[in-house]
Amino acid sequence: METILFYILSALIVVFSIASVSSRKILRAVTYLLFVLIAISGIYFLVDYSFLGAVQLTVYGGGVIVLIIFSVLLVHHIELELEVTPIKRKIIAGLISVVGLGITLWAIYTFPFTNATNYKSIEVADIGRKLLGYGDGGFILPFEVISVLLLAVMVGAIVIAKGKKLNE
Amino acid sequence: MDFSYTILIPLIPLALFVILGIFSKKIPASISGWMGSIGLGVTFVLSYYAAYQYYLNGKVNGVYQPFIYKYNWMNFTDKLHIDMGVLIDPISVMMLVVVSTISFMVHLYSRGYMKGDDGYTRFFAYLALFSFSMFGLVLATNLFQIYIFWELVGASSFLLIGYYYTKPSAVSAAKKAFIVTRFADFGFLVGILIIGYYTGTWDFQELNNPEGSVITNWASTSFMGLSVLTWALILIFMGGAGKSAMLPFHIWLPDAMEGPTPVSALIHAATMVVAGVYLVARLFPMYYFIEDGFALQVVAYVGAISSLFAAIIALTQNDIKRVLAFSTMSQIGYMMLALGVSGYHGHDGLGFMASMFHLFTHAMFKGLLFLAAGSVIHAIHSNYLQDMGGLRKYMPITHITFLIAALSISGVPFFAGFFSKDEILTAAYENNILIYISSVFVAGLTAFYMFRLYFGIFWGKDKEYEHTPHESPMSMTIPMMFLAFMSIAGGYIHFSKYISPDHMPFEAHLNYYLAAIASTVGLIGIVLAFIFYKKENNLSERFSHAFGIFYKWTYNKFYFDEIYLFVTKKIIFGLVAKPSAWFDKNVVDASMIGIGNVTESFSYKIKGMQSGKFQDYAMGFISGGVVIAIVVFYLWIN
Amino acid sequence: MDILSLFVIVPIITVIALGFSKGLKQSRIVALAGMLVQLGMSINLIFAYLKERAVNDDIMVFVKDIMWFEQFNIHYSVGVDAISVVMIALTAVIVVAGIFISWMVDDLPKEFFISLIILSTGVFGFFISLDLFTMFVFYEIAVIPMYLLIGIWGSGPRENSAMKLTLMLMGASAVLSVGIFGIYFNSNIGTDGPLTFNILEIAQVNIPEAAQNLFFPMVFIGFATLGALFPFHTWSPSGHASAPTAVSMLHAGVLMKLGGYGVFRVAMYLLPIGAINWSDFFLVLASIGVVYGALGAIMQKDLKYINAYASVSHLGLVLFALLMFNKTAWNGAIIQSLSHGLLTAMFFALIGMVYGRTHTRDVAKLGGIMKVLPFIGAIYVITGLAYLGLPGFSGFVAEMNIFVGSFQHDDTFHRILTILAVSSIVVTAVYILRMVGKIMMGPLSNPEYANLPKATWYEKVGLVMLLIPVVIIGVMPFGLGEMLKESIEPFLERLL
Amino acid sequence: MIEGISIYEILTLSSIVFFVGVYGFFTRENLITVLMSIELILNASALNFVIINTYLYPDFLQGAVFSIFIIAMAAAETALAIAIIINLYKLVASVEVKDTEKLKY
Repeated sequence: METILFYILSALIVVFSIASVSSRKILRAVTYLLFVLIAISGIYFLVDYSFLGAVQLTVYGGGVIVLIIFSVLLVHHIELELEVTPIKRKIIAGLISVVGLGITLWAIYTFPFTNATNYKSIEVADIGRKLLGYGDGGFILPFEVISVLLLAVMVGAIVIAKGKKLNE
Repeated sequence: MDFSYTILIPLIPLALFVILGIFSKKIPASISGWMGSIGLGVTFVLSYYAAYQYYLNGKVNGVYQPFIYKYNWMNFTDKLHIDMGVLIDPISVMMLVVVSTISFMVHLYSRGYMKGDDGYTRFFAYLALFSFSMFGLVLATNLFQIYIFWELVGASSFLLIGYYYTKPSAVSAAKKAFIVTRFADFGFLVGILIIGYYTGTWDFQELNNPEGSVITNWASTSFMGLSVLTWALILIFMGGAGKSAMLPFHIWLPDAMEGPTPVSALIHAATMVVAGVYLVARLFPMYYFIEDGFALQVVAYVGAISSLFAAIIALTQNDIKRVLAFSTMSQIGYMMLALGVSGYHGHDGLGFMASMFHLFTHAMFKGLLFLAAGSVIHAIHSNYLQDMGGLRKYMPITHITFLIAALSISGVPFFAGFFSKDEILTAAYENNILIYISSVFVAGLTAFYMFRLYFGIFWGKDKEYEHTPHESPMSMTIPMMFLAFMSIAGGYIHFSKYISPDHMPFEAHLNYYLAAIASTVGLIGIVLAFIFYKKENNLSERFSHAFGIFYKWTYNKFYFDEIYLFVTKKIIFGLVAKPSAWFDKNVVDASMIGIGNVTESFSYKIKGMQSGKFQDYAMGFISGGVVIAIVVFYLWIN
Repeated sequence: MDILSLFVIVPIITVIALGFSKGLKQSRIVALAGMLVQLGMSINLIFAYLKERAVNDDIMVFVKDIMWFEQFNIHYSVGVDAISVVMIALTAVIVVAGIFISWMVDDLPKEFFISLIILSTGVFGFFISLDLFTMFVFYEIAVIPMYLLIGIWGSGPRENSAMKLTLMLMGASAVLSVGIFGIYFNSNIGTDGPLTFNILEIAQVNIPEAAQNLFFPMVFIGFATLGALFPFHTWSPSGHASAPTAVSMLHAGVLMKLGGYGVFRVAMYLLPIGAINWSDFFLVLASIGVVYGALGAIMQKDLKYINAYASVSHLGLVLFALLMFNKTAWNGAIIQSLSHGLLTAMFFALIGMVYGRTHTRDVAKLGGIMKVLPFIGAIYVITGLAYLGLPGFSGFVAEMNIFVGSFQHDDTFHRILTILAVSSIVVTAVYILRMVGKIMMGPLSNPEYANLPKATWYEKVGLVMLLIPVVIIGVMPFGLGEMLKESIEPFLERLL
Repeated sequence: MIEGISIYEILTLSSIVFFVGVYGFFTRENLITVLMSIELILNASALNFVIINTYLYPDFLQGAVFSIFIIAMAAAETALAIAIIINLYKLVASVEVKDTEKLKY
């Protein structure tokens, strides 16, 4: 059951991600991306990491995509067709990607991963403790840094987006 | 005996040159002329004293001993070095007398001739420089010292020919003289280098010793069938031929007449041009003994051909100084051929003695001819025969002295030239009949063209002159009279008592039979000239028409100048120098610039990689990463 | 303070003093004072050297060694032998003469003199260095100000010329630095000591033949480019043509000598086997340069170009003589370096004077200058005659040493090249007399030239200063020759 | 741990997503779409963190924590990038990459 689900999700992810980078209608591309992100959150759910799945859904599906759609709407007509990339460039980029993918997969498949046996699902409580733990292996400092970063980004985004007025 | 005072003979003119040269603006003309004349007067006295002392007392066991005073000037290798010093032997003393006499006379003469000229002091400075160099050359103790002074006389000749440096023809003549002789000196220098390498010495005493290792071992190394030393001697003769205006290096001498006339008398008639003869005479034992005198034969033939060639050209020239120049060349050819046919021992050395004898008498009468010509030019301000005529009435002293000199050079009996020329002809007759015949013919030609000049200047048509010519001042006529005296008296010196190749006196007698032939030929020439030129008539034109093309060739000096011009302008400049300049600009420089341009255009090409598109940069980054990954894995596998 | 380091310190002090001076008058006085001190010291050095040599048998005397950069064993190491002593004297004379010639620089005088003196600092430093690395550093110090001097104070297409000159010399020094590092990394073969840059220490080591063959051409070309080796000479004509007078003087007179000096002191001394193996090849190049430079000079129209090509020819003769591996020829090479330095500096000074008055250097446009400027004309003729090797001047002494020395090889190859080189004296006569005859003699080409200002006192002083050593070497070569030969010997021994 | 699915399959998936993102990053001409490609890349790597943590080192939580950080970073980055894009749009009236080549030369 899970296997089938995984394959379905995988197929969705691959198909939509490709569609997302090749669609010529920008709003459709954003929609395909949304599907990809949702499918990835599905995988998080499959590996019993529901907290991250939820985060993925809310932050990406809810926040980022909406942000992107807003910006698209701000700067484009909805029906705008994207410019066609030169075919030469597509081929080169495709070639690099395929070769890169090949070498990565080759590396993955030649490496003998030893699966852990003591499988257990990831609890939200554990993650909370880990994130806020200041003992051994605690992530309180990065956590705080990320908070500050988010704050800074928020302020920065406002400042930048506000920019200078055109008449200045 | 002490001859160390002879060192003063070159040093006095040197001091004069330095003083007059540095203060040429400060010293007034009147003083500088006197300074030069007095200085040269002292050397004149010293030279005659040295000659008196040496010829009277210089013999030990009947052989003239050389006296050498020298010090080391520069060391090349352990063996080779240049010494500076004085060598007193018969020929150098004889040359001292010649040079100091002519130089002194020319100094005196120039005081009158150059009067009022801007560069009066400069002129005397140059003359002093020349005298210094010439004395140094004459007194040289070794080959390299001769070469040094050889170059210096060349340079002072350059300065003196180009004395009227605002005149383009004078400048080009000066350049020509220097470059042609420099080219010949190139041969001289290579000859010196060969001698230095193969014999290990440049010292005349060692080189010329007939029993010495140099002469006995001449065959040690050979090159293209001849001994290297023969090659060296031929190359050295090349230098001598350049300075003495032998064929084919004679082209500078006629042009050198652009210089002031006293200079022509001093340098281009009496002293510097005979340096080539002196050089061969200096190395005479080497020339004679090495390879059985092969190089000496070259000297003889070059001398004979030059003398004939120059005499023919002299027939047709109209510039009186040029006639005299070709005459000089012809007479030097005589001296060369005399050396060339000479032997070494005893009476065989007649040619050598005759050559030196002729050098001496020639210096006197040719110097006189030039001074007299200068006197004429001074009076009427023209060099050309067409502008002259009937001058005997106006310039009696010049007339008489010129006549004496002309008789002397034509070999009329009882004049100096007769005796010396007769010795040369005798020597030629005894050795090489071909050269003898040519020489006799030249003697006739000489008489003819000299009297063509004489009649053309002093007789012929009575010209109307713009302002009446008048006799030159005393300062000019006194030296002329002295030289006229020498042109007669010089012949009565018994040269064979003083000068011979082996430094041993011998007895030379007049060969009356040969002398009669030569004088007759000379007289025929004079009579012919009398018929052609005594009165104004058109005989000469008819003759020149009759000879047609031959006359034209002769008049144009057999087109030697044109050939040289062609070789230098077209071949050396056009085919070598210009292409090499082009090559430098368009190949060497262009390839250096090309390297720069390629770098620049390459950077323009790869500049596109900095497209500003972050995607391109990322693409480069990722593909680089991929490539590195591939390489790493590849290495990892292996 | 040791006697040699002063040669670097005095110019530095002068430069600092120049920094505080204002205007032309002050700066030229300061520059002159500093360089006169330098000249005095260099004359003193000659006598001090002779005195020291009498009691000291080392190759180098007055040696002083200070650790500079310990990690790579780089020292500030100085010492002199007769060759460096005469080179230092030459440099001092030319720098002082150059300051006299630039007495009236009106454009940024302070900066001009500063650059000039920095340049000379590099040259002095180069001549006293015993450490390859410091030598290289001084070499670069000498080359860089050139760019500024030509680019700012030059004439004609100066930016282009300055760039060409600097790029070519920098390219050469890139090759040179590879060669120097090649020597450095082979400097402890067989001793197992630390790597060293010290010339005297490296000379004790036998660098393997393969390494010598590899690095000799690099070091040789690196230095010889500065000495205008054919075909790397093309920077010099355009560079000289654009450079201001004093810079041309200094450059042709001194800087180009660094090439020959470096070849002698580094390439041949440290890589003797490489030198022998490569000598035939470079000998051909050098003799081509001798004849080719002379022929090139015949066809030039610009006075400075004529002189630049003449320098190619004369410095070709220096390299030619160095490659002959013969004491006499080497002696000649060093005297030729001195002689050419002085004479070419005189020529450039004279050309600068003529140019400054007539504003043209075109041979075709000049004529009859001697009538108007008798002093300059007379010196021009004398310089010309000295340049073409007239006895009594230094050129003759040098050339005869070179020719006699080269002729001591008795194989056909060397003989032919020697005769080829000797033939250059004829070609030299042609272009010198053509130039002198055209511009100095003949009728005045342009009536405007009739009232040119006469030579001023500082020009006269500058010229006479240069002429005196030329005549002294030419008339009395004996002392110099002996002094040099003694120092040449240890270098020659390495090659035989 | 997903039944019947080994780590290889999931890593393959993430790699494919990653390189699709890379492809998009290279070929897209519009800044917003480029940004979307970056999201794909970030997601792929976040996925990797989680998977490797779950499959190989279930005792530790670093991978899980890091994926949270990545998502936070991605959100921040997106916000900032969109701010920049909008500002840029104001300046040059375009969000095409070719109009933003001010880095050139």
